[in-house]
Amino acid sequence: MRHHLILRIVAKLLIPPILLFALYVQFHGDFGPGGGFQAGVIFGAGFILYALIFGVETAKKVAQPEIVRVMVAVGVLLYGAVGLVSLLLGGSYLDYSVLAHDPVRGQHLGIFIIELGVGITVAAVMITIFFTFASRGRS
Amino acid sequence: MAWLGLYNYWVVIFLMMAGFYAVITRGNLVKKIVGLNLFQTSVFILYISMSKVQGGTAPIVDNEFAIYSNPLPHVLILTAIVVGVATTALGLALVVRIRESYGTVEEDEIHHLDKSF
Amino acid sequence: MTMAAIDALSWVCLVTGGFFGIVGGIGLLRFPDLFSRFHAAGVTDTLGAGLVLIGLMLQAGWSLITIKLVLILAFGLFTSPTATHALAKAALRGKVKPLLRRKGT
Amino acid sequence: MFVAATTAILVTMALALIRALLGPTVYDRVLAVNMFGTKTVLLIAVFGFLTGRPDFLDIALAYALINFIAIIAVLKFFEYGDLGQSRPSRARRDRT
Amino acid sequence: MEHLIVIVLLSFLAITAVAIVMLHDLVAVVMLFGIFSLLSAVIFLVLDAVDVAFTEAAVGAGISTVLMLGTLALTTPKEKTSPRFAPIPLLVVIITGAALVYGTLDMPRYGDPTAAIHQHVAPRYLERAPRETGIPNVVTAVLASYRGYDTLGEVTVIFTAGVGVMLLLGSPRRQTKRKRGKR
Amino acid sequence: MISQHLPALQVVIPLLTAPVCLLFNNARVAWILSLVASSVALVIAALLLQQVLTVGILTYEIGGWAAPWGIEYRIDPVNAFVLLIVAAIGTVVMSFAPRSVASEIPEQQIALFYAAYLLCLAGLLGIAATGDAFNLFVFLEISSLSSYVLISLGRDRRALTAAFQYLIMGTIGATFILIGVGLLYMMTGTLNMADLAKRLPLVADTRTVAAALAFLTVGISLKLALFPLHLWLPNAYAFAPSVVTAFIAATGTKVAVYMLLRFLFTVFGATLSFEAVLLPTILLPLSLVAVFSASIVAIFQDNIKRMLAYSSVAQIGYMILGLSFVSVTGLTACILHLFNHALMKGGLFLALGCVVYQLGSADISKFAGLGRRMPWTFAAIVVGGLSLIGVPLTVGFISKWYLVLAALESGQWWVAVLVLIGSLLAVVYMWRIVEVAFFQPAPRQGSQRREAPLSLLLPTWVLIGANIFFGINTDLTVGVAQRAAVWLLGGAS
Repeated sequence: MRHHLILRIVAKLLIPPILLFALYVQFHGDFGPGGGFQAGVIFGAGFILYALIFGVETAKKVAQPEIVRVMVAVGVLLYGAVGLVSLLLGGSYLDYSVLAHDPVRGQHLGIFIIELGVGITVAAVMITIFFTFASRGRS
Repeated sequence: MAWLGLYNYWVVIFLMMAGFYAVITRGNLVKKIVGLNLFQTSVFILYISMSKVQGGTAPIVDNEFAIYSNPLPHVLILTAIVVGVATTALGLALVVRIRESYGTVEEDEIHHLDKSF
Repeated sequence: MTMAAIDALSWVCLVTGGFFGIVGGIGLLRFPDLFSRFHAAGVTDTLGAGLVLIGLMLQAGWSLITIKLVLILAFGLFTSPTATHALAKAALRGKVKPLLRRKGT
Repeated sequence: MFVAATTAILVTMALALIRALLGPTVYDRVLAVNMFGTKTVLLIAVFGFLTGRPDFLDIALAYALINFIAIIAVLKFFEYGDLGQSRPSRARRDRT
Repeated sequence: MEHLIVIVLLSFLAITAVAIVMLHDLVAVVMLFGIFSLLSAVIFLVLDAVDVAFTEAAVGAGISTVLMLGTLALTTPKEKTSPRFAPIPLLVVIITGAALVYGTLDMPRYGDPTAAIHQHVAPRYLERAPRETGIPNVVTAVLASYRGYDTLGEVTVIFTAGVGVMLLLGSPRRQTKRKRGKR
Repeated sequence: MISQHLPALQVVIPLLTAPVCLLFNNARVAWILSLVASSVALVIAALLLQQVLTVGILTYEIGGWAAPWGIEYRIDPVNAFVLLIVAAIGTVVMSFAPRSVASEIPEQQIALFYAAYLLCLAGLLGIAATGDAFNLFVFLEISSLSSYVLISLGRDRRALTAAFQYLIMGTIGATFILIGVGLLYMMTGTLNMADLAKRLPLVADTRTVAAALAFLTVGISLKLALFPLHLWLPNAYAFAPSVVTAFIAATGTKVAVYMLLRFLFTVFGATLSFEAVLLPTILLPLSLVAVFSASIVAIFQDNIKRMLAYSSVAQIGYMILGLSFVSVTGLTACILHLFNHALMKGGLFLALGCVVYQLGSADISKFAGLGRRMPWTFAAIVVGGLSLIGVPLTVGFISKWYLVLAALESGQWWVAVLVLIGSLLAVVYMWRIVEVAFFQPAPRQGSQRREAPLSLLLPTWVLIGANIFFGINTDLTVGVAQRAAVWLLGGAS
């Protein structure tokens, strides 16, 4: 969008707040509305905006497809790993209470980690999907 | 006034059927996906309608409030929305591929091409 | 300023904001061509939204809520004109001609 | 008083919806959708106050951001015929 | 007031849905679907489902619209008008709708706090979730802890979508019948 | 310590192996990982079945929350058996996979392919293991989404349209299931199946529950391709990659039949659904129509994969027929046929995979004279075909036998006659293959066509051999199926 000067500048201004807001939603989900999924989508949307304005090839330099692809897997594995750890610590699968001495703290910790896993996977998948759609030329 | 308590559900059913109709009658594949989304979103509204409690408020516990709406349907629908997006993304990816190999996204033209093939 | 004055002021803001919103809506519906509709939507959108948000801010007092409202307002002030501007530009490039005269005049 | 504001916003939404249905050009629809989006943000904000839970403003904030992205995507689609490139593609011009 | 808002919004939704089904301009359909999504998110909010509203807002208005436009950019933006009347699908739809309406007749009334759904499992969540998990947002607590396994499934679904899209569109296309070569 | 966590590990291991495949992004590593994950799943399933048969039902509270509040895995004889079928087919198919996949799928996509396969496996296992109605929906979607993708990877472009059609039909089905589950939840306030079963009788005569039953049945019928709703299946099976066809044909619809069994018998309870809504009067005729119409259509197919796909629709008809008798013998027949059909269709589609690997096509016109050039492959097809027909000493006979017994037991001797006539139709379409492959001369120029490599033949013959083994040694299958049937009808196991 070379000739859209205003758009480019406004987008540059907006993208940092969008990403910050995504982090806020990620970590504030325990107290208000929001959580990993919403945060992931908003985070991904930030990159989508960047790719829309500056072109997908430029965006790929920022979010390299190989790294994004790894992130897609990392989120799920993080989630699953919490389950396996709680299993090894003597609880049943995904029983966060055993993660810390105090069950409530354990729950809190577990929820924090799995929400992070959700957020990572969702953001990475959203970016991947958009990039694959957008970089496919018309026939 | 008893029927008023069901009015919401009936409108939601109308929405669902509009989406369902679009899915099964429209020949355009993108339109089918949109119809599918319509159908699913209306089912979500059905679920959320049943979670509402008269005079209740959002289930974020706070000392000021005593009555909360039912949180469980919300949880289910959060998951279902995600499933819906995933389906949409896959369906659209398929549409793109179909367009690339057939040159069209109209169902009857695709059938025609397959027959003559 | 007393509480009552702030309350009244916020009411005024909310009502005028709502009024501007409706005016913008009518303009969007009634204006004859695309570009005048941009005008109706763009101007009153910002003004109406701004007034309503200011009205809410006055209700909320000094708190996190006000900060969020300010953020929403700031975003609105950035994005709404940008979107309208970009849309108008796109429409011009997309060969939608502005209506310079009414038919018959 | 929130009631009055809510009503006004709902009326505006209705007007914007009619414009979105009527068209006639796609740009009209985009404009209407944009307006609808900003009014939704307002409605959510006002509704939060109406029910006494204004901490839901996060959603309004998210909307304000997301709505913008959707509109930019539409614009890019119109002008470039494509979401990925950074300059207009030829193919778009060929089509009617 | 809440009731009134819901009824008005539902009417908007119904109008939008009809328009989506009728229109042939797919760009307009996508735009209206964006409106549909916005409206349903507001309904979720009014019905106290804030987290759902948030998700629908982020997904429906943002991601879905962008994806659909991306698809239209790769296909065609006009639906071929086929004015054939399809009686059998219509019949199927009417029967399905009638079955649902029949099903509603014995439902608890909208918002009725004595309904079974509000008596059995949910009250325990509302009572004990904040204490057991230390999280005031009961939806997050149920989502992440009580029904955390569903959420693992949810992440897997998204992961599946990512894998699927990569499989379908990730590799360069096989038929090379490009009309505009890179010259 | 591990043994008590088996129900969770059953599903979680394949599920978490999928992202690992993506991380490595190497075809060979991905294959090894999937083979290992499938075999581990098989071992776990065998252990679970053994535990269930000795100890009784197993429950596992995921997340440590008690049943109606948390999600529970509940393994009883029925789903232990289904888990075993799915995991076993998965393992055999994976040992078949590497060559076949390498010949049909581009190199750089193979790792992703295995990831999708593992997700599909995890989804199917998850459906079978869970005791929670909504969790079932989630895992159903995992398996469905991955199978749409897997099907679309076929080389023919019609694979894409087939996958799309399946996606539309499957999503409508899943949404119907979602509506059904929602209505049930609305009336009872719970999602746990055991809890639902307890609470449903209180509201059994409401119209809402009837609607829920209708939506669940229709939704699941879409997934299992019951007669008027089967339109997605033939194309999907015909154009998918060989490995995918073998896996999905042998497991996907079976798990859907299991879902129907689970909802009709465990959740609604035999009395409620069958006496109140008279499902037998709807399901029984539909299943017979399915058997006949699909068998007749199968006779006229020129693509053998498509022919066998129609045959699958017919076989699903037999399963639903067994179910609709609502008797121990009928259910035994249904569950037995579920297992047996997985064996025969798995074996047949793998044998076809060998053919496609050598020929690049499954068109009957290319089969001329192949019987002598590929003797082992075609011997497998013949044995599988005999099993499909229901000749004694094969598994097909056992399930047909119980089906006929159930029909006679219920006094509907004409149904028994129809079952036998249906088998004759299977003779007709299988004979077409035999005729072309063995009695038509081979074309001159096709001399380079040889027998398929051992690495493909061996897994094929494992399944075909199982057809004969379980046809002669019926203790295990019939024993488990009977216990499962008794369990479903409410008796103690």
